[in-house]
Amino acid sequence: RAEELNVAVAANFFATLQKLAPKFEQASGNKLLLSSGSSGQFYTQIREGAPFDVLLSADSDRPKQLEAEGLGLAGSRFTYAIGTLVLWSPKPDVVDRDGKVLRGGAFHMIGIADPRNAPYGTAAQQVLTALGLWQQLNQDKKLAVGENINQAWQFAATGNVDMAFVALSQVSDRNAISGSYWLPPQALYTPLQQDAVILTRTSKRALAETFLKWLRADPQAIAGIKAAGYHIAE
Amino acid sequence: MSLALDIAWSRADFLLQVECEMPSRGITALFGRSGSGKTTVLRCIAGLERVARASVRFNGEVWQDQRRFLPTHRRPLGYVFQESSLFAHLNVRGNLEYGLRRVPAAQRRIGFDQAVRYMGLESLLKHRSDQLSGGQRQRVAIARALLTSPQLLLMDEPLSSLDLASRREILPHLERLRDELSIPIIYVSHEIGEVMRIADHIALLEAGRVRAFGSIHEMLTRPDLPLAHLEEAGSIFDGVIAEHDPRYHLSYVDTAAGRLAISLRAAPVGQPVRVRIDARDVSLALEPPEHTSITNILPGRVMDVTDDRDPAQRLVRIDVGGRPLLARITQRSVVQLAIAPGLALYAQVKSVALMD
Amino acid sequence: MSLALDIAWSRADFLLQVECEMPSRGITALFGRSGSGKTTVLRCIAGLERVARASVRFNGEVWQDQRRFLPTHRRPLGYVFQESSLFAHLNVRGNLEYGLRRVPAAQRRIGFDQAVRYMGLESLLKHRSDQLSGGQRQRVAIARALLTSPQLLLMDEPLSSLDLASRREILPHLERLRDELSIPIIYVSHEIGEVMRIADHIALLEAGRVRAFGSIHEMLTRPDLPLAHLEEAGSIFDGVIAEHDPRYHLSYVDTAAGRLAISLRAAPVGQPVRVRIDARDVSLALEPPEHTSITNILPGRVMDVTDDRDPAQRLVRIDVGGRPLLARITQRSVVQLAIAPGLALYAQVKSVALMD
Amino acid sequence: MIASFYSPDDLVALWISLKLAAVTVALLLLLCTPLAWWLATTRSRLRVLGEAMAALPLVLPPTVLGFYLLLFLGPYGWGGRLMHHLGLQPLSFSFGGLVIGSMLYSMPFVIQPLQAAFHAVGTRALEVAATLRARPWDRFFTVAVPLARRGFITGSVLAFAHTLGEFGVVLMLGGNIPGRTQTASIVIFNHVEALDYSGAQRLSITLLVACFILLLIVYSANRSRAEVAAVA
Amino acid sequence: MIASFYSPDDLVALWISLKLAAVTVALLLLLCTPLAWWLATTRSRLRVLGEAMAALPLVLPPTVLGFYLLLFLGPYGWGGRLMHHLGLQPLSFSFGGLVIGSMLYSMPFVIQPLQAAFHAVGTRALEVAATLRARPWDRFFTVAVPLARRGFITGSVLAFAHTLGEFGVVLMLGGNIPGRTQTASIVIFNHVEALDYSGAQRLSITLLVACFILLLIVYSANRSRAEVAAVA
Ligand SMILES: Nc1ncnc2c1ncn2[C@@H]1O[C@H](COP(=O)(O)OP(=O)(O)OP(=O)(O)O)[C@@H](O)[C@H]1O
Ligand SMILES: Nc1ncnc2c1ncn2[C@@H]1O[C@H](COP(=O)(O)OP(=O)(O)OP(=O)(O)O)[C@@H](O)[C@H]1O
Ligand SMILES: [Mg+2]
Ligand SMILES: [Mg+2]
Repeated sequence: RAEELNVAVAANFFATLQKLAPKFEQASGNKLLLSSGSSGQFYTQIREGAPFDVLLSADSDRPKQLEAEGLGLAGSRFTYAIGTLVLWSPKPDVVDRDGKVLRGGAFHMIGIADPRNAPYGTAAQQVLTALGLWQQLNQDKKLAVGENINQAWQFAATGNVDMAFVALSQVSDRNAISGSYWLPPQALYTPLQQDAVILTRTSKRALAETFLKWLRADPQAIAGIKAAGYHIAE
Repeated sequence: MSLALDIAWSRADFLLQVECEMPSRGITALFGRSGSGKTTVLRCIAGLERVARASVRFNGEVWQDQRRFLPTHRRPLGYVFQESSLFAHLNVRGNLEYGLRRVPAAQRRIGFDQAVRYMGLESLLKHRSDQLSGGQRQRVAIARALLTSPQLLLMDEPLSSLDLASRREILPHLERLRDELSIPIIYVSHEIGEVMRIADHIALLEAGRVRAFGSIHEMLTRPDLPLAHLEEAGSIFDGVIAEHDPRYHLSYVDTAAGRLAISLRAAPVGQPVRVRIDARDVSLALEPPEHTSITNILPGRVMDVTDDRDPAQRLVRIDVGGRPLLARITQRSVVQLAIAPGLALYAQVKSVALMD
Repeated sequence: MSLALDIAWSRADFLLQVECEMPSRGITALFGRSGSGKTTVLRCIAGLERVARASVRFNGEVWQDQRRFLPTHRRPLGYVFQESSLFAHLNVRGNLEYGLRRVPAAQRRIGFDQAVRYMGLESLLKHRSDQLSGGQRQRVAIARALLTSPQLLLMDEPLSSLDLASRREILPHLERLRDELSIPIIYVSHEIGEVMRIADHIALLEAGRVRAFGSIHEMLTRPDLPLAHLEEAGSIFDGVIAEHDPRYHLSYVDTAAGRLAISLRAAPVGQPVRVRIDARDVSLALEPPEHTSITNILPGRVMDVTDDRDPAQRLVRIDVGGRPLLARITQRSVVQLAIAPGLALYAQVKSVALMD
Repeated sequence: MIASFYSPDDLVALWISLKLAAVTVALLLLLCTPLAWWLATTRSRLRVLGEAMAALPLVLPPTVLGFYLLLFLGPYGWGGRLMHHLGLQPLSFSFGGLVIGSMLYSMPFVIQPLQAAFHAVGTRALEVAATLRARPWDRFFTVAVPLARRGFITGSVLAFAHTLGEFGVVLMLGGNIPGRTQTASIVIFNHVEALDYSGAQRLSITLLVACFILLLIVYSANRSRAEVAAVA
Repeated sequence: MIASFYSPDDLVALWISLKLAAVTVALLLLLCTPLAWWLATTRSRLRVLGEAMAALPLVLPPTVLGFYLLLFLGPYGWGGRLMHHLGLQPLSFSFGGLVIGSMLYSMPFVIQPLQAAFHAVGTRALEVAATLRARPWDRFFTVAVPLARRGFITGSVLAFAHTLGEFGVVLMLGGNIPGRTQTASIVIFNHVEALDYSGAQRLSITLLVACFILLLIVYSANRSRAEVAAVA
C-alpha cells in the first residue's frame, strides 16, 4: 500500500525537488507531498506540531536547532545540497566576471534576499561587507531586499533592479547561464549548506529514511541536484 | 371596558402629561394642534416608546405599568402611521399579507378581499410602494392594519392625504368596523368635520395635556372649549326614524327637539339615528317663518349668549325640547332681535346631516 | 404671462395627457382624486421627470420642449413635496438656509426671519428633523421653499397635515406671497374649502386628463362639473368695501348682487374684495323675510334648477344683479314654493365669507 | 482537456479554495449578522469599542496573524489545549484551522457593510412590523434582513474574494499541505516561487475569470430589484 | 524612553506605515467616490461589469499581485515605459509604488461601502436639493456626501487598517528599503521570521493599540450624530 510522505521543503529547493519527486515515487511506489515555504516558517510550524515528516531546510542552523530541541531525529541530519551565490543580471554586459561593477556605483539598484531570514541574503551581506560596500549601499538605499531569494531574482528578471545576488540554481539551466554574472569567491561567505532532517513526530520513519537515503545516494538524485546548480557535500 | 392611560414623559422641550380613561368602544378622536402630542400619545399606547412613568391598561389587561411592559407585537392593535410606512421590499399584496399571515386564522375577522375592496386597491396589488400616489399608499396602510383584525385601531391622520370622495368611501367602512366588529378606534385628526362625523368621544390635546375629554355631544357645545368656536361647530341630536317621504326624497327623524327632515335614508322606521346641526346653519326668527325654503323650524328658548372668536358673531345656545342647540349669528342680529336668555324664538335649521 | 403645459406620458398602467395653459399669476388649484396624476404634473413642471414628449413654457421662456431641457435647479421654482422631505443631516435652520444661500442676495424677496415668523418656527430652529411632528416638518418645508424666492411655487398638498388653526395662520401668508410678491402658485389640494379660499383658477384632473380648466367663478358654478355638487359648493362675488360698522363689528361690501354684511375688516373703504357664499348657506323666500337673524337678503330671479348628487336636494341658480348665485335647497321646498325659472324671490344668505 | 491544462494539484487546490471561501462566508454571515445588528442598534457605550475591535484583525500582517493563531491553536496554546480536553485534534494544519483563520481575517469585511446596511434600515420599518404582530426574530428576518440585502451582498462578495486571495494566514496556519490545506492562492505563489510563470498565470486567470463570472451573476441578480428607502 | 523601547528602524517603519495608509486612503477616496457614485446611480448595463471588476483585485494573492505590478511598473512594462517617457524615475521600490500597490489592493473596500451608502441616499433628497437651486456638484457635496457619511467612514477604516496590515504587495513592490519602503508590517514579519518574537509582539501591539485608539476617535465622533433616513 502506497504511503504519503509530508516533506517541508525550502522555497529555493522546491522546484528542484518537484522535478526529482516523480523519480522517487516511481522507484519506491510511495508519494511525496511537498510543502514549500521559508525555513523560519517551517521551524515555527514544526515547534507547533506541524504534520511534516521531513524538513529540507535552506540552511543548517534550523535543522541543528530542531535536533538540539529533540524535534529532529538525532543523527538523521545531513547536508543535501550546497548553494552557490551569484551576482546576476538578465542583460549581457552588465555584470563583469570580477564583480567590479559593484565598486563602480554606475547602477540604480541591487536586489538581495533578506539577510536576517534568508541564507543567501546573509551570504550576499557577507560578500558586500568583505568588499567594504555594505554600509555605503545601505546608506544610498541601493539595496532592494526581497523576502527570499526568489524575490531577489524577480526584481532582476523584471528589470526593476540592475542585478541581484541570487542562487546559481536559479539562473543556470544545464550549466548554461543567460545574461551576465559574477561568482563571488567562496571565501567571502560561509558555505550555503542546506540540511535535511527527519522530524521526531513522524509516524513514517522508515519511509522518511528511505527518502533521505535516496536523496543522498541515488545517482539520479545527485545528478538532478547538481544540474540545478548546487554542489554536493563530499 | 376602557383604555386607561397615565403617562408622564418629558422629551427635549416637550412635556407630555396624559391621564385619561377612554371608553374602549366607538371612535375616540384625539384632537389638537400640530405639535400638541397626538402622535406621541399613539406611540405610547402602541408601546413604541419605552416610557418609564407610564401605565396603559386595555380592557382591564395591563399593557404597561411600573413593572410590566407588553411589547408592541403582543398588543392586539393596528396602527396606521402618519407618514407613509409601506415596506419597500414588498409589493402591495406583500404588504397587505404581512400582517394577515401573522394572525391565526381563527382570530381573523376581516378577509383579504374585503379589505382590498373597502380601500379600492383591486388594481394596485402588484405595484411596488414607490409606484403609488400618496393617497394610494395611505389606503394600503389602512387595509394592512385592518387585516390584523385588531382589537384596538390606532389611526394617525389616516385620511389627511385623501380627497373628499375617497374619504367618503372609506369612512363608512371604518364606521362599520366600529359597529359590526365593535373595534374601538383612536383616531387622530385635525379636521373637525371628520371628527364630528365619526367620533363618539373627543380627547382635546393642548401642549401635551388633555385639556378636556368627553362625549362628542358635550364637547361640541361647551362654550369654554375651542370646539364650539370652530367654524364647523354644531350640535348633535339623537332620535329615531319616524317616517319616509319618497316623493321629496326625505326622511323624518323625531328627536327631543322636534321632527327634523333629512335626506331619504334606507333605514326602517323606528331605527335610532344621530343627526348633526351645524351652528352656522341655524338662523333665528322671532315669528314662525312662512314661505321659506327652510324645512326644519324648531321652537325654543334662549339659554345663553356668549362671545365667539369672531367679534362680529355670537354663539347662542337654545334649549329645544331640553337639548342644547348651538346657533351662530351676527352680533347685529342679537341686538336687533334683542336676543337674551329666556327669549322664546324659532330656530330655522338650513340643513340637518344624518350621521350614519 | 402663462405656464403652458403639453405633456403626454404613459407610465406602467397610468396615462398622463395634459394640455393646458395656466395663467402665471394668482393661485391655480390642481384638483382631483387620489391617483389622478396631480403629483406627476407637478414633477413634470419641475423637471423631475424626464419625459420625452413634453413641453413646458413659463412666461414665454422654454423650460422644456423636444430639443431643450432646463434642469430643475435652473428653473426658478419652489417645490413643497407631498411627503416630508427635510434633509436628515441638517437641523431646521440648516434646512431653511440651504435654499436661501443658493439665491443671490439681490434676488431675495423674502427674508429668513420673515419666513420663520410666517410658519411659526421660531422655537424649532435647532431641532433635527426627526424631532419634529408631522405638521412641523411640513411647515419647515414650506418655509424652505419660500426662502428661494421662487418665481413659481409648486405646492403638493402643503397643508393637509396641518390643523385648521395652523392652516388659518399660514394661508394669509401664501395669499400675501401671491399678491405682494406676485408669485404664482400651483396648488395641489383635495380640500375644496382651501381651494375656494385661495385659488383664482382651478384645473380639474381626472385620470390623467384635464377635465376642465377655468377661473374659480366659472368652475364653481358650472352644473356639469362635480365642483358645484360638492357639499362645500358656492359662488363668488367681487365688490368693494362700502362702510364699516364698528358697533356690530361688521363691514359692508357693495357687490353687483347688492350690499352684503361681513365680519369687520381692517380695510379702507373702497378697497376691492372678494366674498364667497356657500350654496348651503343660501335659503330662499317668496316674501322679504322680517325679524330674522339673517343679515343678508338679496332679491333675485331664478335662472335654473338642476338635480344635485343627493336626490333630496336641488341646485338653484339665481340671478342676483346679473351674477349667478348658487343655492342648495331641498326638493320639497322647490315644490312647495313652486320654484321655477323666472320666479322672483329673496335669497337669504346665512353667512358671507371674505376672501382676501 | 481540463486534466491536461491543469495539474491535479491545481484542481485540488482550486476546490479547496472554493470550499474554504464558501464555508468562511457562510459562517461569517452567521456570526457577523447578530454582531452587526447589535452594533447597528445598540445605544450602549460599548458600541464604539465593538466597532473599533471589529476592524482590528486587518491591522496585523496576515502571516503574523497566522503566527499568533498558530500559537493559539497549536498544542501548547489555549485553543489547542481546549481541543485536547474535548478529545479533538488540534485545528492547526487542518481545514478547520484555515476556516478559523480566514474568518478572523475577513470578518471586518462582513461586519462593516452589514452594520451600515442595518443602520440604514432604521427603526420605522421595524416599528411597523411590530404593529403587524411580528415578533423580534420574525421582523428581523422578514424586514431587516431583506431591506439590508445590499449589505449582505457587499459583505459576502468582499469576504469571498478576500478569502480566495488570502495567503499569509493560510500558509502559516495550514502549512501548505497538498490536498488538505494547500489553496489555489498558495499554489499560485508556489508557481511564482518556482519561477513557473505560465503555471501561475494559468491559475491566476482561472481564479479571476471564475470569480468574475460569479460576481456577474450575483450583481445581475441584485440589479433586477432596486429599492431605496426602507419605508416608502 | 520611546527610543529605548523601539529601535530607530521600528519608529521609521511605523511612520512610513502610517503615511502610506493615510495617503492611500486619501487617494482612494478621491478616486473611488466618483466611481462609486457612478455605480450607485447609473442605469447602464455596464454597471454590473464595473461592480464585478471592482472586487477582483482581492482574488489574487497579494504577492502575486505585487509580482504583476512589478512587471507592469518595471522598465519593460507599460507603466515603467510611460514613466520613462515622461522623464520620471520608475515607481518600483519607491513610496509612490507602494501607494499604487496599496490602492489597488484596498480599492474594493472603499468602493463597495461607498456604493452602498450612495445607493441608500436615494433620489428624493437630491430632487429636493435640485428644487432648492443646488447644481449637480453642489448637491453631490452638500447632500449625497454628508448623507453617505457612514459609507465614507466604513471605507476609510477598512482601507486604512488593510493598508497597515498589507504586506505581500508592499514587500514585493517596495523592496523593503529602510526609511523608504520598509513598513511596520514588514518589520513585524521579519521579526517573526527571525524568531524574534518579543520584537514582533512589541510592534504588533503598538500597531494594534494605535489603530484601536484611532478607530475609537473616529467612531466616537460618528456616534454623536445618528441619522437614519435621507429625508425625514
Ligand atoms: N424625537 C423627538 N425628540 C424631541 N422632541 C420631539 C421628538 N419628536 C417629536 N418631538 C416634539 O414633541 C412634540 C409633539 O410631537 P407629536 O409628533 O406628538 O405632535 P403631533 O400632535 O402628532 O403633531 P402633528 O399634528 O404636527 O403631527 C412636538 O413639539 C415635537 O417637536
Ligand atoms: N413610479 C411609478 N411607476 C408607475 N406608476 C406610478 C408611479 N408613480 C405613480 N404611479 C401611478 O401614477 C398615478 C398618478 O400618481 P400621482 O402620484 O401623480 O397621483 P396624485 O394625483 O398625486 O394622487 P394623491 O392625491 O394620492 O397623491 C397613480 O395611479 C399611481 O399609481
Ligand atoms: Mg403627528
Ligand atoms: Mg400626490
